[in-house]
Amino acid sequence: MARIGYSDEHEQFRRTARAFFDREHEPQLKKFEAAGGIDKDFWRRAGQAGLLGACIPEEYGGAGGDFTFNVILAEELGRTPGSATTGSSLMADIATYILVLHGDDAQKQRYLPGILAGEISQAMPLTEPDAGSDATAIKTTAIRDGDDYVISGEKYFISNGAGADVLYVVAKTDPSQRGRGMSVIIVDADTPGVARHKIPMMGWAHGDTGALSFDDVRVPVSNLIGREGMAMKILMDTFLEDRLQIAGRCLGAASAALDLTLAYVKSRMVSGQRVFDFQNTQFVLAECRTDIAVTESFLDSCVVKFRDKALSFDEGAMLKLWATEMEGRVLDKCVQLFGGAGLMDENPISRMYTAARIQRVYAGTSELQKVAIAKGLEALA
Amino acid sequence: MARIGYSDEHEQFRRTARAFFDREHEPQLKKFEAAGGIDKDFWRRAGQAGLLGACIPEEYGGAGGDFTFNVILAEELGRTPGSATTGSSLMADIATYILVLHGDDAQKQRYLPGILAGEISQAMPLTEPDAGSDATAIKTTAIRDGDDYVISGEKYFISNGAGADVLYVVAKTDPSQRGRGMSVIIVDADTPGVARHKIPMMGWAHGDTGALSFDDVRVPVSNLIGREGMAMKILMDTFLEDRLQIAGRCLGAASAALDLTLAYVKSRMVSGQRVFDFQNTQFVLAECRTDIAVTESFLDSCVVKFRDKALSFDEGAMLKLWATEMEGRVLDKCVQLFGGAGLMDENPISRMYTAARIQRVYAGTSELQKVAIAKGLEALA
Amino acid sequence: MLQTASLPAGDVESPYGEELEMYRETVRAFFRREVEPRVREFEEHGSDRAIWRKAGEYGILGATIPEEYGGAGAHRMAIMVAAEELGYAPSGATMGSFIGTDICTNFLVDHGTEEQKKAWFPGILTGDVIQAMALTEPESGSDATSIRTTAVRDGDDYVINGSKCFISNGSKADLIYAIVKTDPAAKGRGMSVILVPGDTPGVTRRRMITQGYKGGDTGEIFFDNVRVPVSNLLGEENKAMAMFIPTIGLDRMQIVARSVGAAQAAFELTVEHCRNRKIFGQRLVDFQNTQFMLAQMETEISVGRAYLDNLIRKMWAGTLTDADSSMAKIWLCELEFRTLDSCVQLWGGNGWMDENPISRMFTAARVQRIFAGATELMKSLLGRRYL
Amino acid sequence: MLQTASLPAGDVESPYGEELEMYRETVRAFFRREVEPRVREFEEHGSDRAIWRKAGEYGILGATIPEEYGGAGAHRMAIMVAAEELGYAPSGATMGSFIGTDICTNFLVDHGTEEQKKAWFPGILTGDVIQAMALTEPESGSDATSIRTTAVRDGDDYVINGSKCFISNGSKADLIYAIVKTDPAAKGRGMSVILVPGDTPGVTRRRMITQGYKGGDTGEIFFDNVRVPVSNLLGEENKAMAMFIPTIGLDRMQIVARSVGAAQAAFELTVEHCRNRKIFGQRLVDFQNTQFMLAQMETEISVGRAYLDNLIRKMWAGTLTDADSSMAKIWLCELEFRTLDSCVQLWGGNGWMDENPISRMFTAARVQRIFAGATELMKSLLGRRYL
Repeated sequence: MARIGYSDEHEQFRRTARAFFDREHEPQLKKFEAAGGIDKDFWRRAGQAGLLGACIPEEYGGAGGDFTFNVILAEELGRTPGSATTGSSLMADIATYILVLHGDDAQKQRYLPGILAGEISQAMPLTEPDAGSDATAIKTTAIRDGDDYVISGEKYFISNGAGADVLYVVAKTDPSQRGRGMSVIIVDADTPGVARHKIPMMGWAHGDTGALSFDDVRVPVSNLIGREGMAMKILMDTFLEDRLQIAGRCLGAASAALDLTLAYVKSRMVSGQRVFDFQNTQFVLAECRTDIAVTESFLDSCVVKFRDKALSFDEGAMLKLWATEMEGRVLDKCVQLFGGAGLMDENPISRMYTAARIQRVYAGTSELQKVAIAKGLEALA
Repeated sequence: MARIGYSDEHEQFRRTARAFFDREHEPQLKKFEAAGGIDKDFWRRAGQAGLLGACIPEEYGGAGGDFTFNVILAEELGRTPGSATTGSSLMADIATYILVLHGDDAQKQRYLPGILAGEISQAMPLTEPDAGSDATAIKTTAIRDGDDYVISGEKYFISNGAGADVLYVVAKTDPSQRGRGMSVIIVDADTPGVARHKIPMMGWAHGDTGALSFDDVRVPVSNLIGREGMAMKILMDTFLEDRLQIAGRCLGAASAALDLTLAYVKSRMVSGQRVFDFQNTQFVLAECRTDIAVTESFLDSCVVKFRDKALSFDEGAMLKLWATEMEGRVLDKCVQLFGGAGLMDENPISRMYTAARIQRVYAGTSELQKVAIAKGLEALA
Repeated sequence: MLQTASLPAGDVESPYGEELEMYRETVRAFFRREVEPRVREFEEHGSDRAIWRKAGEYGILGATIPEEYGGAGAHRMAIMVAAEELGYAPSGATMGSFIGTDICTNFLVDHGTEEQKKAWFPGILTGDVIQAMALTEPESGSDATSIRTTAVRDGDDYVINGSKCFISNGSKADLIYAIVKTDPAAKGRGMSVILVPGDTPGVTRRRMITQGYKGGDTGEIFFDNVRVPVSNLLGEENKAMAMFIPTIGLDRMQIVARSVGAAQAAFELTVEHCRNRKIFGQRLVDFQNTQFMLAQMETEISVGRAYLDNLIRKMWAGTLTDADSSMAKIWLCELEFRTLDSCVQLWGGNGWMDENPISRMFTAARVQRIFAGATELMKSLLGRRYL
Repeated sequence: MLQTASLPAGDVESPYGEELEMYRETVRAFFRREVEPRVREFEEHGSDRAIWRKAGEYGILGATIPEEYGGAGAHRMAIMVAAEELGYAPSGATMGSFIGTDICTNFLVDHGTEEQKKAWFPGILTGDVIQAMALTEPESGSDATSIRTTAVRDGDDYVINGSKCFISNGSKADLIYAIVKTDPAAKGRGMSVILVPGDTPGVTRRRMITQGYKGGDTGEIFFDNVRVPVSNLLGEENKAMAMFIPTIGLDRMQIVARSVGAAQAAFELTVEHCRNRKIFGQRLVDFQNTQFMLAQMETEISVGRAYLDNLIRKMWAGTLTDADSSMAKIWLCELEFRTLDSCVQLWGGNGWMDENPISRMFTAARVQRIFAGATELMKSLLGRRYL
């Protein structure tokens, strides 16, 4: 069914992205698994295909596209069953955005070409073991010492954290304050004092969710993004983008799951008929399809509103809440229709199911989205 | 939040409709209750306000608008708490559509001016006690006798059935056949042999859902709409319109319920705080608001697609399924937040809740919508 | 009929015992023979005194009144049995709380003076005296101690002022158990129960129209300088809360019992319907979706029945905790609701016609999740224990 | 610890009786002392033989083997207790079906020849002999009679060909109970059980990687002209189905018991977490939403516990019906799933880290609604009764 809000250029990008994942990701999954995740080569190919840095301005060699391209990339990544194994990977353009919006020219010149080419991958260490949804409770500090910052602390649960080349570390430059004392500082991952490893997770068996420690890591003050104390503002500027991207992945994953399940139930025979022929199967799949169609409309209308700068924070929260819960519902039903086969990890649906659980938790739990939505309700007449 | 897909003209019509219901419906509710339902005068005023016959061509005195106007009218009717008491009322433009699309010039000249003015109200007796969702199982017959049809049978569960001036009776002109033997015949309600009464229902205490009997009712063959055997085609031509209209009402009712509930929980004190201040209240309302926002997007995108003739039957079925279930979820949560007060019939929320239950049942149960959606899934690769 | 976890359960011993099962048979017969045939009439005009007297004739009122006063001296669990049957009778959806007034009777049994008992028991037994417990007020809700109705001592009288709402049998009651503040400064420790005959000057009432319970009686009661002798005080002055607290569990449990009865009845009616109703040339029960919905309902009802039986055993053993009755209130009332919602769906359009018991049972079901402690209140009470 | 409907329930008599409660203590101690400390190791490399032998030392294997053969001669309900504890132990989510092999043992107890018993019982008791019931095949599923593996008589041997999948302990088993067609023309009436030592030539296996159960063993087994003496036939030829049918209920019920154990453990861990975790300056348990989620879980678990206890009593009484075990399978496995989902949500990001037991328990929970008869199959079986 035709979608509303996408230009021909967008649709062309979608085809490119889908072809890329079909060619460079799915057939390589065994290789990625053996290597414990996607490799540099994959990033480079993504760069060559023009998938990275959609938002980078033309003056820095980018396409200068609108954020819709990143939502499309997210949806197509989600639609790739293998991404349930390899994790967030290409979804690093939130970091690129920060650089584009708030970096100075020197910083941009230094990193953007590599980002575009897939030579430089990024991560944004914000979350800490004791500061999840409440970002202002972080304890990592960056203390000014001459022309350097000296950074110390622990980061946890960081997408691409163990493999990224560049880290946008969120730290307290003024530990006496909460949100207003936080800054974003670029740290090259090979700086002395940075240690990191992957964390074993329920899903994304070969994804990269990292734990990092910073032990007196010294970087020049020129690595500060924007001004001191500006971290919360910088983060808020990507708030809606992040939610749009997550919703895109949820929608892609749910759609892919439905496709896989449809194919399975139409081929699998039980008691002399196709599993598809049972009324319960049809009703359950009809529910899934409806849930997906509704979510697609909601995402697309949010994309349009975002382009028109008319998307509110409330709506972003509703989108995150809705799309992640939808993915959970759909994946659960799909696994059930696969029966025993759906629980074997050889079967993509099994990994997609397990990977889906995090969506309702990270980037603000469902509960936090509700808190945000309720703030909007308080304001209503 | 701004909606996508409505022109200024549409939004103007929405304001007109809302003002009309605020003025002519809500304040009159006690009067309608005393009279057992809305009266002729209400219809006339609706006609004067320009709400009726939005789709009637200009050559017959109408505005020749697209169906979007009727969806707006439906949504605003749903948003009127009192409509939970008085029922479907103005939602008769499906019948008008049939006349416009399939009636001959004489029939149009005869009825359209009265419809526009609110002098003539319409009903479409299709359903029978033993033929609900399966329309082709009807038993009412219309047997040709010279230049007349002689109609006999029972109709049940007919919106506006007890009060309408004109009935579009669906009957078998060829009882030996199922769907292909069915025709639509206009019967003026005062024709001898027509008997009818209202049925007491769970909701719509003063609505008009009628039981009709036709005992050798004789009408001229010129009252046939279209050709003999064409009923199913005629009905299918309004299939999507009907679903859009119902979804509009569901959305309107859920939105109104949320507004009423918000106002209540912000004023009601429990244990020294507003009910709104409890986290559970806020989370439940956040869920409601999200459910409504998602459904609004879905309806609006279906409206746009319908205008572009790109809305499929599957999508129509998904819309009906989704919107009616959404209304049920939201109303249930709202009543719960009202507590005991929400169960007193003096409180609109109580009546809105009770009235909502039918939406998942009539015009094709949720189960039948799933059957339709599953047919689409069968066709997918 | 289908062999299901019926009431009483077929293959598991009744937790009520033989005597109360006999009481159940009587209550069931009363509803089947006397209430059901008149249900349309009650829907339209409300219940009348004749049906109360008929209940008296069947001997089902005031079951807990001791034998020395002419009662059956039944165990308090009788109210649970009556509640299950009130739920199980399709006409119960029309009648509202109706006969479940033994929460009142028990007050009189436990705290009444000899004089009070002699004055009221005979009428309660015959159905001539309808009772109502008047506690809730517009501005009090879950917090009973915030009521504002006062009774001020004036010579040998109390003078009562205030208003009550959502009172079961409130517009008809002949005997009102008015819960009042006799010491307004003392909050919970200043509350008393005073017996107010319904015809006392200054008492006015209004029947409230509720969702469901069209033949029931939920009323508002207004006390405007109502004067009653101090001998109408029930129990001790300022001790109302101490009298109340032990009854809360039983009150919740009878609501819960009603839910289980109603879910069972709705399920049985719906299985029958699905066997008879034809659509697209098949019986409704032949569709897999129908079978799955019925299986889901039967499963939940069986779980609910086992759970309730377990709680009843705890009640006999005196080990039922507040947490138990809170959890029961949450889960079994939600069970009834889910079941009724599914039943209406399977009945289709007919399930929306009030001529059909399923329609009325659905509408009546909604209040169960709200009164006698809404789900949210129950969760709040449970929640404190996790802190 | 919170006073909840714990295992065994505090204020209600255990439906298992004292002896089996002692067995429970032993199983619990085994998991706590021996399995839990090694759980990361099992996650990574699978379980090993040492842990089986340790289980043998604790005396928890082959509990139903009669005393004359060195066993404890425990009642069959022992498997229910073991299953509850397998669920209740957080490490159970890693270990998969593991020690729940007495469905096999019971086959040998009931149908084995003296020679077979003497050959295998000692090893079962010590943990040296791991057993596997090899029934399911890629193309059979819920319909056991459609299996294709055959055993053809050739002189004094059977020659077995075919393949099995989704077999618990399949890749390790020393003793395989191969369910085969000895008379392929006769469908269900041509099936037999043949004991196949795991090291017989022609037997190959493959461990399947499952969602959850990372240290568990779910395997495929291939029989390629596997030759065993006819004396390895268990019970009578072609009577496999008659041997099976009486065990189906118990097999389902042990899955169900595991669900209740797991839900209880997850709830307890989560209450603890909510008390310790701080967010926005408050404890997580201080938020109303948290309390309401916990209250919902506790309510459902209490309902589930009462329901399970009721079914256990029916098992003792021999009155448990097929419908009962189907309904239990539906409801209690769904209960576990809902509970685990809510728990992960309250654990937040930590609940997604496999270092955390809640994460592993969530992943392990999903299969419960599928194996030993998926919810849909249970509903189909129940559904036939409404026709």
